Amino acid sequence: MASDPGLPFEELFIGRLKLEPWMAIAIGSIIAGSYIMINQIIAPWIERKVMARMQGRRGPVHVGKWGFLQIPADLLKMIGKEDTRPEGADKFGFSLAIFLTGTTAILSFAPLPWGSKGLIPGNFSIGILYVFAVFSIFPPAMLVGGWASNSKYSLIGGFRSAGQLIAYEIPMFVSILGVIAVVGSFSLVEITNYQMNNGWFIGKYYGAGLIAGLIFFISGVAETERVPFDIPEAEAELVMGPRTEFSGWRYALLMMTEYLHLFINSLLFLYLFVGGYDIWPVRVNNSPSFINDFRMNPFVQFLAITLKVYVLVFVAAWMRSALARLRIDQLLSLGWKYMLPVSILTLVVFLGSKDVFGFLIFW
Amino acid sequence: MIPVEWFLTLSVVMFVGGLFGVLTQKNAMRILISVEIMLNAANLAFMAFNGVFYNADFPNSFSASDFEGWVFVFIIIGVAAAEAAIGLAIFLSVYRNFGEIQITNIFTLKEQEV
Amino acid sequence: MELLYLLLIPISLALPTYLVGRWKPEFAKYLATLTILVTTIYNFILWFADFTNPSTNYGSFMYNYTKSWVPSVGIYFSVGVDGLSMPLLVLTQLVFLVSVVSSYYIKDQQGTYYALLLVLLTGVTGTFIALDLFLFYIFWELVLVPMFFMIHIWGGPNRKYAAIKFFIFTHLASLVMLIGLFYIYLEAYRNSGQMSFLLVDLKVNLNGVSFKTLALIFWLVFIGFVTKFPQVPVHTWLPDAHVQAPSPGSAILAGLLLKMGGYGLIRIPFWLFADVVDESGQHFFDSKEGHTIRIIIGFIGMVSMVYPAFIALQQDDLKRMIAYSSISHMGVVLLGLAAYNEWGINGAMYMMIAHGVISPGLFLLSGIIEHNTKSHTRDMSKVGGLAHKMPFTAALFVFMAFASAGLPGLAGFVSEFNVFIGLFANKELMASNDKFFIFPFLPYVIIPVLAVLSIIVTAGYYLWAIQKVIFLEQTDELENSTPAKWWEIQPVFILAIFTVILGLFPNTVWMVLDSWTQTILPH
Amino acid sequence: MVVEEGIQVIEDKFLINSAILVILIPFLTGIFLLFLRGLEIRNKTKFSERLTGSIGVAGLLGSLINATIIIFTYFNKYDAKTQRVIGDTPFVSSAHGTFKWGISLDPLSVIMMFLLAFIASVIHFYATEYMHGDTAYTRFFGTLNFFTGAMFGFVLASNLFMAFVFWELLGVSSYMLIGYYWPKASAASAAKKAFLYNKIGDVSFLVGIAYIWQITLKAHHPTLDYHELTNLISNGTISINQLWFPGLLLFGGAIGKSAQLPLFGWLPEAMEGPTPVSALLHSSTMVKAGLFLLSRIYFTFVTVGGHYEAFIPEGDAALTATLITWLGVLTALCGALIALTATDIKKVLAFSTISQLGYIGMAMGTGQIHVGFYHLVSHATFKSLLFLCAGAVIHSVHSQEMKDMGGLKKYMPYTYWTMLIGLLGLVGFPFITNGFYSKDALLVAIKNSDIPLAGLAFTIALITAGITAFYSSKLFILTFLGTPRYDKDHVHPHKTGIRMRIALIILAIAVVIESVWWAVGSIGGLASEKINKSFWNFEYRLGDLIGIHGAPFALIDTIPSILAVILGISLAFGMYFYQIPFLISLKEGGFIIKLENIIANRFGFDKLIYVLAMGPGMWVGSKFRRFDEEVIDGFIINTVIKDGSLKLADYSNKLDQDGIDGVVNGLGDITSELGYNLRKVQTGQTSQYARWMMFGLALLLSIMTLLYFQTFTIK
Amino acid sequence: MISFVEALFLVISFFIVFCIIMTLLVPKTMQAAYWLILMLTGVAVLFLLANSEIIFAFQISIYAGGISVLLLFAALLTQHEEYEFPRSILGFIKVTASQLAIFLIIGINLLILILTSVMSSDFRKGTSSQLGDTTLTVEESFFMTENFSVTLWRDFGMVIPFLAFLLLTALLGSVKLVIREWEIEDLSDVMKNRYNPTQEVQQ
Repeated sequence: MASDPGLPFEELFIGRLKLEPWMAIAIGSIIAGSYIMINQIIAPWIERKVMARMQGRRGPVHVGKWGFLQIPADLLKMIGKEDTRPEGADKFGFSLAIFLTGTTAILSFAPLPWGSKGLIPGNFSIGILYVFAVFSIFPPAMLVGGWASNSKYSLIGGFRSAGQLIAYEIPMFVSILGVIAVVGSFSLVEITNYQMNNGWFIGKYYGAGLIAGLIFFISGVAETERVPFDIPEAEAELVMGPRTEFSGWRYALLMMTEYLHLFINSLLFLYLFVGGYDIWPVRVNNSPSFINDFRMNPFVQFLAITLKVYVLVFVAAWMRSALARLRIDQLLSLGWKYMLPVSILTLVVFLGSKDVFGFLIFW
Repeated sequence: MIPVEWFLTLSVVMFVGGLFGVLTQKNAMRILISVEIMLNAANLAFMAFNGVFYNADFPNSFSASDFEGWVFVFIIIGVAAAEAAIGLAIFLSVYRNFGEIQITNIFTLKEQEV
Repeated sequence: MELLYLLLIPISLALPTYLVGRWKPEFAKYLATLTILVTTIYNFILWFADFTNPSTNYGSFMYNYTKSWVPSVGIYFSVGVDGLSMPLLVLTQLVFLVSVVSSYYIKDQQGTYYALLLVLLTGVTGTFIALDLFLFYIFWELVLVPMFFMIHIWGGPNRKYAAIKFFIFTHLASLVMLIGLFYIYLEAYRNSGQMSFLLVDLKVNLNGVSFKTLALIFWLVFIGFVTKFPQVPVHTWLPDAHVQAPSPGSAILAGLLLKMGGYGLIRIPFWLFADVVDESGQHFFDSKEGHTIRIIIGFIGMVSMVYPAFIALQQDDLKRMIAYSSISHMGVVLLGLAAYNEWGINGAMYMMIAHGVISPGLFLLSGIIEHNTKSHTRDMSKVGGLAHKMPFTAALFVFMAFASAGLPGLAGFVSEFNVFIGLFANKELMASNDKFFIFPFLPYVIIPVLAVLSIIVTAGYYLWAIQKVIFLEQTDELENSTPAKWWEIQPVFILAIFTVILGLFPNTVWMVLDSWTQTILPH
Repeated sequence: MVVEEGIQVIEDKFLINSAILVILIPFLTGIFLLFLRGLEIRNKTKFSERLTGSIGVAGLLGSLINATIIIFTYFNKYDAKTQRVIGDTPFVSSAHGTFKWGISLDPLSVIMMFLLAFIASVIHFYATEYMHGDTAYTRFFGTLNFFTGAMFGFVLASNLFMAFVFWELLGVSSYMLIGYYWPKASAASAAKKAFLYNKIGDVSFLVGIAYIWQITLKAHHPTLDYHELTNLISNGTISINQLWFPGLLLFGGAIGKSAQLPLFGWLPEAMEGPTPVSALLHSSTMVKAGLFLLSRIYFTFVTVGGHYEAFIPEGDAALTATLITWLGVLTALCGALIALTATDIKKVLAFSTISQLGYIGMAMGTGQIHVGFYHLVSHATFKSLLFLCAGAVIHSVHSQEMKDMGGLKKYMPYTYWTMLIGLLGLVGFPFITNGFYSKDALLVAIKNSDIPLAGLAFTIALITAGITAFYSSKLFILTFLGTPRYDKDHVHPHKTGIRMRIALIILAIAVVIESVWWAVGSIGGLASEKINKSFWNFEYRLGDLIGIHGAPFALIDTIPSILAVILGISLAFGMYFYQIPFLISLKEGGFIIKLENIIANRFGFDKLIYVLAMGPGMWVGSKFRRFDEEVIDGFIINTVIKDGSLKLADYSNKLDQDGIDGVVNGLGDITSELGYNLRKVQTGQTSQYARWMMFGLALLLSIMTLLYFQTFTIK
Repeated sequence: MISFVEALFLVISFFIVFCIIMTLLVPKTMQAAYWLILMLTGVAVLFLLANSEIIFAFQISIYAGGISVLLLFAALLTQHEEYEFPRSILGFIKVTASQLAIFLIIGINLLILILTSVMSSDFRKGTSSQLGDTTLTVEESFFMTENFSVTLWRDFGMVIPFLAFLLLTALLGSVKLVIREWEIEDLSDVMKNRYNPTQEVQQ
């Protein structure tokens, strides 16, 4: 049951402008890319503002209106800074790490739809699996980065971050197995349409959806090494973990990937559990018609997903200023001993539900 | 359309590259890496032949679908993962006992000098 | 009878020049020049007598003189000349005249030198006019001996290695060629029952031989000719031989010995197999085997055009650079043959003549430069600003370099232009898009494209050489160099005049070549 | 549908002979002068400059007279629209297709020849005084005559083969002229660079010819003749969709020669040559050769429509047209931008030439061949005038840098006024200059051509017009107006020599005549229809002759270009003459400086070509040389053959000794040794086992392939 | 001439061959490991060219993600002196002459065998493979992924449990081998002095 939407802005690009399909995809991904880049400027700004407010200070004000241009100013400063490479570092490995982290962060935005009829840069049949595949390149990149920068701190940081990433990939994936099994397809567009028709997963299956969502979000935060879990980057002990030796534009790129990961993690959580670009939690067939055509309009869907993402960015900033850092053994034991079994449990509940084995009459 | 010969030529080149790696490298880790290359060569060949043998001219073609090329690749990837895990574990234990994993210096499985 | 004079006068006067040389060295010089002058004038008379009216058919042999030599096996002493060999014969006389005059600088053992020169002249003339395979092979081997001694005795510092390498290379290859020749002889005998080495008989008797054996013969003979007419895999003897040979010797080597390879390649396979037709009426070189052969020799031609051009960019020794450039020009000849249409083959033959006129000039010039530098070096980095001290030599070097780089209005351009037209106009080379095993992905059009691009590289290294050697400030090497003496510069001047004549009025020679090619091309 | 089918070929012996004379006279005088130079060198004397100079100018005057005879007889005796005079003799004749020497007199070639003859003779006259006192005086005039002969040959050629021959002769003569001061290292390398850039173009030209020959051969009518090719197209034997690719390749040749975008690096360096050479070769004649070639082979990328504008067929042929246009536009823009940053007066003019060439290329691409030709004519006149004035200025200030000029107005009045006329022409000052009408026709042509994104091309062309206005007025101010910046004691600017002044005046008069003629033609054309169709309206008349008609002249079309020109001039005057602080700060702003040095090194094209051509060339060369010496010589010959044969020799003699006495008692211990050796095989080395296994596999595989070949023959 | 997809294939195959050469020739093992990662991603993109997105995902996640981390960890944890091939071409040929010969023989024979068998006409008719077919629409690529999982479960049902058990045993086995239950004493003497170097300094 392949979903209807094929290419980005299908009827606009293909219908009216009669562009080639590949051209439509190219322009779609350019728009999506620039949209993400703009968000890269807004998200860290919001985070710094929110964190500052929470710690009783005003955050960046000097550059631009309300300090709005602080992030681009940082970016320019970093790009201007001298790009040093430690002596004895492995030349190619050093830039390969940067290359891999950078590209994986950006590539993983391809399958994320910004509205069912509107902008779908790459409607792959393996949407979420593609994101995880691209995400799985991150640990080796960290290891190579750590090893290549030829310093003890970055090597240990590399070990720790690789260990943490692998540890939290498993619960992250298992927790969404349920969602995929219910919807029957990897494509995010399919999942969101399903949630539009039968309600968001977060509220379904008697709380199992909520728990699976939480586990997914927490392991997402761990994946992206955000505060409660940023052991590899623990300022006190390991300076910046595998990223210590990168300076200048490389550091800017790594900062960008950090926020990109934050974005991907929150977007995935939204698409899989909170109904993606769907503005109204109630199912399509029992919510009033004017709301339906309101939520079906591609532009509204686009706005919806953006607003939701910024809610989660606020939550991330909130976590950053509120929570303390875990020790490495607590982190790993939480990951393997608690998160994994609970996510398998939610998987069992998901699979047991009527939708998957509904054809077995006794439900 | 890419002709099948090209895929096959590439897979042969990769296979022979991996083979060359296995034969010449002295370090166990490097040999495992070259074996990975040879496995990928096999994957490529399977991918190239996917869906080729399912057609009317081959009356006795046993498979009902034309994706068994992919299934084989799927299996190989699984097996390769298992093999890598076990191989590296063995290397670690060998490393622990011999202090190094240079296969030229580890030859206890040898016929004793008379 | 006429050709006998050309053949016998030099060989008969070789011994007397040696004796005169022992008695009074200068006289040997004059005697040799005199003999060669006589044969050249006689040759030009023959040319203007019979080879100027466009109506005669130059496909058939003229001045034919056959006498049976060893009747039991069918070996004849037969000489004759046709559209292909006459221009080369005239070229031989011209180049020998030029090199004899420019070897006046040799002081030690002049007698032997000029004697060897005359023997060499006989060998080369014999190869071009022999109409009997066996006789052809004798003259082919005869050429090696004097050349070997010339390099070995009067050569440069590392002459022993170069001489031996030159000898082994060409000798081994000609042995392989001998097998090929015998194979032709036996196939013709088995096919027709007539035992004869005569080219004319072989051409008839070979009709009906299977194309597979013809292909094998072609490859055997091809290896023999290709090493002499150096193509890439077997070319390394040429740069060493040229660098170490005395400049007149290397002029003859470049001017003529390379052409013997080309002549043999056109005469034995292309001319001999021209009338062989298989049952479906297809000529040999249009059939499937012929097609593969043409693609392979096209590829070899292209490689030996591009590969030495790039190496020449890197050379510091002037003579070595010119040697590599002459390999690259010989690549054009092979490409012409691979095209197998009238422009290709005419262009190839015309290239042999044009290169035969230009490259001896370049070699003699580099010889002049070497003799006038303080430490007898030819390194382009050391020798600079020649124009200041030796303006005529500099002007001629620039002229010859541009001729060799294929400036229109000069001989090189006509042949290169026609070979490329032939290559692009050739249906098999251009149209076929089934890939061949050499490069399974790229279609054949890569051969002409890469060949054409190498023209830029040729222009590049010639200009770079001109800039380093001729222009810029004068280096200390040329302190006490005086403008070149008459006998050094005049021969090159004659060659320059011939380049201009062949460049502006090619039709005189082209008409002869074209009438010959029409006879061998299938219509 | 090509308008050519109405053309009638005429054999007029008198015209053809005079055309041959036009080509031959400069060649003969050139060669004669070079011969004189030979005599000079041999007996260390120097012929009087009057003699050699007058021989050179005489050669040119001869061809000028012949050219005028031809142009008048041709246009009066024959109806230029439908009749062409063509005569040719075989050069290389093989059975199927012959390459011919051929002269073709048709409107384009005749006008171009006359223009060339006029400008060349004026420049020769100018050079007789400019080169005064130079040691190699005779060689200069020899090569300059040789060049003009080659240029005539190229212009009058009736087929692509002859065009190619003279095309390369142009390259060689430009090499000799740029390298005139050959002891100077920069001149020698500039000459080499110019020749190599042209050679790249020539190679693509050659491949284009070979393609056309192949296509026509397939149509059983092999020819390279322009006239015959147009006939073949008009009667349908070959279609334009086959010819677009050779057209592109020929345009490749034009890029090399007429310094279009990627390959324009050589033109600024060509300024190393003496100024008359720059005036003749590198502004008015030689660089125009490529674009003239485009106008000769327009049938490869344009099907000429009868009425309003030329159709550019969609599909492949459109690609060539779009490429030519867009390359032209970008060259114009780049040329103008770099001209902004140039400080050397000749470099500014060189870059402005590149930009104007881009303009002409743009017009040719849109299919308005006559508009391109129109601007080509006007540009030739005023640009050669500008170069000559620059020569005069350099002669009096003894330096080419604009920073040590200034205030020369009162010392050199003639040059001042002639330079002003020339610059007005270049700028295209509204209504009074020939540049204005030809540039306006250009802009109209690009605006309503159906090249994709024509609007954008029009705006870029407009911006370039503005920038042209800016840098020409900047040049004018820095040299003539303002305060003198040269150090007084050394430099005494003097009035230009008498003969140079005459040359300047003649050319200035030519520009004025053209301006008046075209002004009357265009403005008059608006008023009465008769003038519009008559001889006066040069653009319409030219189009009518060739069979392509563009949009008629309309005032509203000129408004945007007028505004651009006025803006450019006022900005330049504000910035340089009145030194307005705001504008100065604009010029010195950080971002502008950064932009400036990007533009200054020519957008990195030279570096790009160096990196692409020289770098890999050398690398590949060294790799081949290493391979050649190390592997072929080193490995195959020395190790395999030499050592191999030596080893073989000593092995055979060892075998020989052991063989005789070893046979009998050897058998016994062989078995035991065999056993011992076999045991050694179990070395315990895993890689050893792997190698044996692989050896077995290799054996197996080779057997399989041999078997395979036996049973299956390749289908 | 060559189509875009074929050109893309050529580029990727050259990239892959380049990575392989680098993996073999590069001095350090870690470098060889990350060149391997690049090669694996190259092969994954080739799978994309063969229109199988799911296999692309498997390849990237398991090979380039999982196994490469394993390799990197193992390379870091084991200590080994880096063996480097001699720099000049001749030295390289001398050192690897015998393997080079085997390597060439096998390579050429394999190539000839496969290519001739593939080129033989009866095989040619059968190719229905969608290698490099760029005309597939989004629906068809969805269909491909679904159909693959259907084939996997219906025709090759036994594969999943087989793989599950294999991976489980591998997991447990490797953990058993690697886990550190031994004491330093029963290490080999070479390792002993590495972990707690004896007081007197080794000469």
